[in-house]
Amino acid sequence: ACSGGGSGEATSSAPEDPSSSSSSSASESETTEPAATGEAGGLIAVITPSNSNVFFKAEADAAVAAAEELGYEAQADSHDDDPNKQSELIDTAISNGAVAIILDNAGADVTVGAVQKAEDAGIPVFLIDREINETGIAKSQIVANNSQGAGLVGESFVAAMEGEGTYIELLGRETDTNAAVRSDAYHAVIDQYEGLEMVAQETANWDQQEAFTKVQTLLQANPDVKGIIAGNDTMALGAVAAVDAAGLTGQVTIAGFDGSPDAVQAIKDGKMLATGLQPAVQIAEMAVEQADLFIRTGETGQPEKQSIDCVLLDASNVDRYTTFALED
Amino acid sequence: MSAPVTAPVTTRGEVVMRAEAVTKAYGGTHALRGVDFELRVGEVTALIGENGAGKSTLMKILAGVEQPSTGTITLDGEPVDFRSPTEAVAHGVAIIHQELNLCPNLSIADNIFLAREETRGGMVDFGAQRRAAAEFLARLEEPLDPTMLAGDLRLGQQQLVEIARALSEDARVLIMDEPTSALSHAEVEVLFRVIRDLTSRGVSIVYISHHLDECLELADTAVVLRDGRIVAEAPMADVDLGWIVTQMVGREEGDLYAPMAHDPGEVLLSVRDLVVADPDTPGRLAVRGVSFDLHAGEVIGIYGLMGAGRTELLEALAGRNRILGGAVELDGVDLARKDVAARIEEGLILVPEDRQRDGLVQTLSVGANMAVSAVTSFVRRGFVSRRAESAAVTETGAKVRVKTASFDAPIGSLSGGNQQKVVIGKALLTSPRVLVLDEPTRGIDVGAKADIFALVAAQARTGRAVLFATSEVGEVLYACDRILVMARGEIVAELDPRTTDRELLMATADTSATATGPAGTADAVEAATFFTDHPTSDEDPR
Amino acid sequence: MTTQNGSAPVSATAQARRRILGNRGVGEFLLDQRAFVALIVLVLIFSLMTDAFLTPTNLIVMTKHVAYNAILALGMLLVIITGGIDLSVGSIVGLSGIVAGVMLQGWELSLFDTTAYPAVWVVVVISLAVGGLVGALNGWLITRFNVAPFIATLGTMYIARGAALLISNGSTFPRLQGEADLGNTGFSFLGIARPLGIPTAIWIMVIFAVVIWVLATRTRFGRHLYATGGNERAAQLSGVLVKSVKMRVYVISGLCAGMAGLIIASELTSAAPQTGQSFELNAIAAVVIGGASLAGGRGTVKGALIGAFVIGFLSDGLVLVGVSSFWQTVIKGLVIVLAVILDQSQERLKKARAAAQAAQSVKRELAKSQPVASA
Amino acid sequence: MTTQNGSAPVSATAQARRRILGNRGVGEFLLDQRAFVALIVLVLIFSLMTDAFLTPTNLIVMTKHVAYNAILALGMLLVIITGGIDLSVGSIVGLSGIVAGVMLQGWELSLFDTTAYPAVWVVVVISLAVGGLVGALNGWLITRFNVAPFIATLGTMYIARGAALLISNGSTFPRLQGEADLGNTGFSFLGIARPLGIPTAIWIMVIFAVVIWVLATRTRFGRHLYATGGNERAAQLSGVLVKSVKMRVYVISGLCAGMAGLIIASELTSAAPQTGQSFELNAIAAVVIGGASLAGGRGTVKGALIGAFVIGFLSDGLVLVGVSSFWQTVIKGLVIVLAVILDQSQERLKKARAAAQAAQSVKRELAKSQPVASA
Ligand SMILES: Nc1ncnc2c1ncn2[C@@H]1O[C@H](COP(=O)(O)OP(=O)(O)OP(=O)(O)O)[C@@H](O)[C@H]1O
Ligand SMILES: Nc1ncnc2c1ncn2[C@@H]1O[C@H](COP(=O)(O)OP(=O)(O)OP(=O)(O)O)[C@@H](O)[C@H]1O
Ligand SMILES: O[C@@H]1[C@H](O)[C@H](O)CO[C@H]1O
Ligand SMILES: [Mg+2]
Ligand SMILES: [Mg+2]
Repeated sequence: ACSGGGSGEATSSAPEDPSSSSSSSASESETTEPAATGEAGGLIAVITPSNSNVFFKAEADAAVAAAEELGYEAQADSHDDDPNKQSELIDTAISNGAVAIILDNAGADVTVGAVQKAEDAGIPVFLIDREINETGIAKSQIVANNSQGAGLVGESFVAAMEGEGTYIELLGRETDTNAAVRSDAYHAVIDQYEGLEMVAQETANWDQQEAFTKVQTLLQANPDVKGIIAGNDTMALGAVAAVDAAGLTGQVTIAGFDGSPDAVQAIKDGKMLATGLQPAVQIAEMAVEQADLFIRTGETGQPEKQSIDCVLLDASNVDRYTTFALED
Repeated sequence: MSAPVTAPVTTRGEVVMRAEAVTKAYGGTHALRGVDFELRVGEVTALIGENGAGKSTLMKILAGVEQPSTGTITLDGEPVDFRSPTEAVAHGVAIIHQELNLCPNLSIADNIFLAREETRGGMVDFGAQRRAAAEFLARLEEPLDPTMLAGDLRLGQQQLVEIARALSEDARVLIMDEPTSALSHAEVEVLFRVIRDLTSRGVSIVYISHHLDECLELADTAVVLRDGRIVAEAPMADVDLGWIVTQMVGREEGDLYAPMAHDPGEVLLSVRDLVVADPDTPGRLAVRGVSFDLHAGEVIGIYGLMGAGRTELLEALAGRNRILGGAVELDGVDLARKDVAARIEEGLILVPEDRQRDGLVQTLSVGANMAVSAVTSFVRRGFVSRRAESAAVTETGAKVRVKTASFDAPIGSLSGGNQQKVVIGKALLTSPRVLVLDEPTRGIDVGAKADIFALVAAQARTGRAVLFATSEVGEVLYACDRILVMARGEIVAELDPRTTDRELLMATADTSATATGPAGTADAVEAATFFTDHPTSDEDPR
Repeated sequence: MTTQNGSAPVSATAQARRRILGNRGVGEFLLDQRAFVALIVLVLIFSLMTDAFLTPTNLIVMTKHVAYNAILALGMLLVIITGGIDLSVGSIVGLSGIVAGVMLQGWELSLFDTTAYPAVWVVVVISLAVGGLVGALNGWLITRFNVAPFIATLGTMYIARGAALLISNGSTFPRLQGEADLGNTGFSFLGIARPLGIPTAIWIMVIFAVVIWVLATRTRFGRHLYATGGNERAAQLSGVLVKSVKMRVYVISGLCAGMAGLIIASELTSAAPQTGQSFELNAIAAVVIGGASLAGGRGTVKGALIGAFVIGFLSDGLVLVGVSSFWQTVIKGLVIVLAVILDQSQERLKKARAAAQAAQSVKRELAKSQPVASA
Repeated sequence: MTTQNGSAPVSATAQARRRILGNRGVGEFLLDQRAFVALIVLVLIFSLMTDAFLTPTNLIVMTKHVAYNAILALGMLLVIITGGIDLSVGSIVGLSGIVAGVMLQGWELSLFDTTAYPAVWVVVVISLAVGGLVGALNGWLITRFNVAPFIATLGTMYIARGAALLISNGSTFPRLQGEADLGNTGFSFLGIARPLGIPTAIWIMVIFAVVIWVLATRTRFGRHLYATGGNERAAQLSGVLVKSVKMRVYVISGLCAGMAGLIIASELTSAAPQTGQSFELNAIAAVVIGGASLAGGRGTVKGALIGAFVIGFLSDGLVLVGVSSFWQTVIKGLVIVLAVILDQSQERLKKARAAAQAAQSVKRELAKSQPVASA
């Protein structure tokens, strides 16, 4: 159905028949200097970490929709945070003659080689959500400003805690740089207050059920805990359930990150304080737009690293929320 | 064929291997209690004893499979301490185990040379192994293709492969623990010739068999083991069957055999034109149009040579083999479409030929094994009544005379023969109307055989019917009302035991079978089972 | 004669000792109850390390965490006793939660152009049925086509997970508490309620344990179960309906997994399609730590429960004590390995004791026979 | 007599047919080669669906993807032939990559207060050795303590994964291409180079396959391997050093996994501790699709390779064709199940044919006896 059609001219300096670009490109190390302009059309591969997490799902859906809107074919796959699978999916995208790859990657370091491989094959890569530790390979790296957003969440958290009390921090998957960035930003704010004491820091691997179990256990050791700050919303929701189960609803301040619909609902229900809204939909759409621009003009017109500020979502503005975006 | 390495010693009759004051205890069970046992160069020593007497245990110790609790083993006068069978083989001591030990997924040749592969340039020399294996098989007059998988062979053929392996080990001391339990007369004869050939070259042999006639025919010395002690030892020339039985059992042989009751009634099981495929050989029919009636109170013996199709027939009756054609009715009920469980329910149960594979659940206790077919009858208000179960098990266990420390003991702790009794007990516990037995006395000692046939007779007397397959002439002649002779999947003759003698019987089975396999030698020294030594027959079996 | 002091009154402690130990040595007793001992050791260590461990509320919380795995382990136990294995339980957990989720959120019946809001009991029954159905599929593949259980359930593991993803389209179903208007409240009962102060999950675990214990030890099915696992051919010839036994154990395992999925969804008041990933490994580990043999024919309800407690208390304890998550992984592996090594050491010890006993009795017999000979 | 047309010249196609099929029917031939047939069917379907599938470069890319799994499957094959299973291979993949990574990044020897930069061959040898070591640990647990392979390797799966996480502290080691100054370049050879136009990974797969094929079919070790899996007790009584056989297969499996880990790390020029998660399932599936029996004693190198190709081509093909990832999961499960069902159907077909043949011969015989009777 989706043979490697599309126009490869935009991305490859060699003037070759578009349909054969897939077979020859893999072995040739082409420069990625934009040369000619091309037309919209062809396959855009959208690769995200998981197909069963609302955040990534929203991201992927938005990218696919935007790509189809602009006249491309689009296909979403997930690498399950497995760098090897990610590398294979990129190989396959190359074989498939994709004209661009939109990638939410499986690790800041392990992804470098894979992105390089795609670029070498003449396929521009546009990173979303997570950065890699290398510049000059991907065409753009559009991420939410995790540091800024987490700073906002941290401030909101501190304010709700009134600057004192004990709290628990739930960390994301240790192999994901966003986990560390957010944690650092939280602490940059929270650690200024001596009255706030972190009694436990546990990783819950971005997972709701794991967060639930761990918080339930940690609440046993720290029954008087006043707050829980989580690296993302799935974990925050696990914490909400655990706090509910302990009958502490309303007594524990819970904050998360992502701005997922379920978290928004929890904020509405008064079970969660706040979350940092990552404009996932916007980021995905931007990536596709820039890909389209690049394919047609050879330029994205943007610097490689772009960071989109997050918005703090709390009771004051949740009503304006639409999936991973805020209406003006 | 490589000639057996004849011992560095010695003259015929000199002691080559000796066990001194050997004891072996498994927990509280004493399998051996201070045994002194000698083996002489170029002689066959028959080791005789009831089930559980300790024969296999003693042999496993000689062959390095087990280590004695106390006592010493000497070889050529030197004390040896084998920690493994490999060490024993390296010293020239080989064993053929009572239970089969082949790898079903390997070829005959691979099995024969397992762990002693012939290599060339680091690689296995399959050609050489194949040729050598073919020679060993030829020596046993069983011209099988050495590339056949062991798992595709029938029991007797597997036993021959085991024998071939033992031969290939070039042993000076060869232990045979019931090597003939699955062999036909003809094959036994061949084996005897091979054994005589071996002894003439100075190989010493221990021969264990519950076919006492074989021992009488073959052995130079008889050693009788009872309850872990040697109770008698004598040159074979000086003793007869009666003596052996008396020594073995510790009582006079007179009460060993209870006469059958012959009082057939209505037809219970009716078999018509039964056709059954051979499950192992595609395209071959194992049973081709068998018909007979089994009456209430009747005992039918099915006699035949190996491969005659008896096992397939019985398994088809029991529901294990698919019936291709014909009809089976039990008391008017069509069994053909019922599964094993339903047939047991209807009152037909099989005691299978291979107890390890088909008879026993190795992870269960003795009692649980006996109870498994009859659990339904112990169910009270939906739950299994342990009281009812253990009462029934105890009663039946005593009936079949299982020798066990307790009914909670693991089944693996029983001797081979006692395990067989458990399988029979399991069938009896279902109170079958038709009891089907396939080689029920395989590995069973003389006393127990009598017990079992007494049980069979008792079953028949209560209006039940018994159908059993056997390769032993004596059993069919004395334990049944009618004899069906099977060959090549057909019933070739129906004989009346009262008007038949062993020559006629064997000839009937043999001549009909000549087309399919190597014929039994007509002048075979006939099998003398314990029945020949029935008080009414005074002839000296030698 | 010097050792004869039988007339001296046996001390009370000695008596108690005998009552508990029977005629086993202390070492053997400990090994016999090794899984239990492992549990006690864990509890001791963690109680020493943190006060929060040995409190009634924490014990209840931990037991609740044990509950899902224990319920899975009970189903897995039956499967393992038959010599099988069920890798699909983790996926069934996810699937049953999603099925419950889709119905509680409003089941769009496009055919009738309506959205149905089934009552909670209907939801529970249907979700369990879905679990049982996947189990039946396993059983069918295994009995009808004679497929190795490992591979059949590996296949259904992917199929059930894919089905959960397809149904949910990759998203979660939140707010499963239901709405009074729609008449579908009450789902929280399974995961959140605490009848008599004990979470429902624990009650369910207890009920499942009792039922499966009765099944395994007191019924005809139980006998057939153990026989099937010990020697399938022999069991079949003994009249055991081997295929039906197997079919039933996979269905039961599927039902158990379905129940675990419902409890988790209820607890989180939301259902996610990826829930339950790699739960099968914990369930298998629990059963094996509890002394079952993967070769079939052996295993007890008590053992599987204790195994589940060992695994559950271990992971909660490590979190409480604050061990790093990397070490948690390592320690979990070590405990699994140690537990089964203990299992085997028990066999060794038994053998050693038997040998010692044998030597003893041989000596005794020799001593006995001497005087007889001289008499 | 009417059927006697033997004198008519047999057509060439018929001859060719006979040469290929022997005296089997077409159906039976297809089933005999079912894994291969499954592969061909996959290739056909995908080629029809997308032009991008059957291109030389894509075939090379896909074969390279197959290579890691094939290498794991080769080690797993030996383990499975002995009747064991190795769940730790996925973790070993991660661990060996991390070990290579830590060394290529500069190995801090705190004792000497220096950072060592071992040459690439040293790195490769040490990383493989670590894989072999975990394998040896598996072998030791299994042979020394008689622990079920499933559970022993489940334990080491956690231990090895934890070790990888501890060594790397959860982060990745990037830029493994090395630096000329430090004398540690060349690591890219394993994953990126293409001697004679073919990626090194494929060469390694071929070499491993040939070596393991020779081992399994031509050496004493090979015979002992199959004997151990076929009947362990018999093998042991025959003098096969069963424990040493088992020890060796786990070490080989560990080495294979170590090699796969190195290839992946080289290809990504960085090592991540979570690499290899659930690879074991793919390896096991490949071996079983290739006709091996998890009960032991049966399995071939050719089969395992074809199995790896089926799985690899399937997942790449589904992505190429653009099947949604949810359906990919479902289809993978279906293919696993179908492949093993086919395996069993083969047995059935054989039996059915045999029965039909037998019924034929009965009829013939009966027909024969009739005229005789009337004569
Ligand atoms: N592994 C074991 N554990 C416990 N008891 C055993 C074990 N092996 C044998 N025994 C016991 O030792 C005794 C002798 O058994 P053995 O197998 O040597 O008898 P046997 O003379 O060969 O009998 P059979 O003629 O039935 O083969 C029996 O009472 C048996 O129950
Ligand atoms: N001529 C033959 N050539 C090869 N195999 C044969 C032949 N005759 C019979 N067989 C084998 O013998 C088996 C059928 O015999 P079966 O085992 O039923 O005989 P039996 O009379 O019960 O003898 P036993 O049980 O003592 O071996 C089949 O498995 C078949 O493969
Ligand atoms: O930014 C994303 C989201 O926060 C997600 O929930 C987990 O992975 C992170 O990388
Ligand atoms: Mg014996
Ligand atoms: Mg037979």
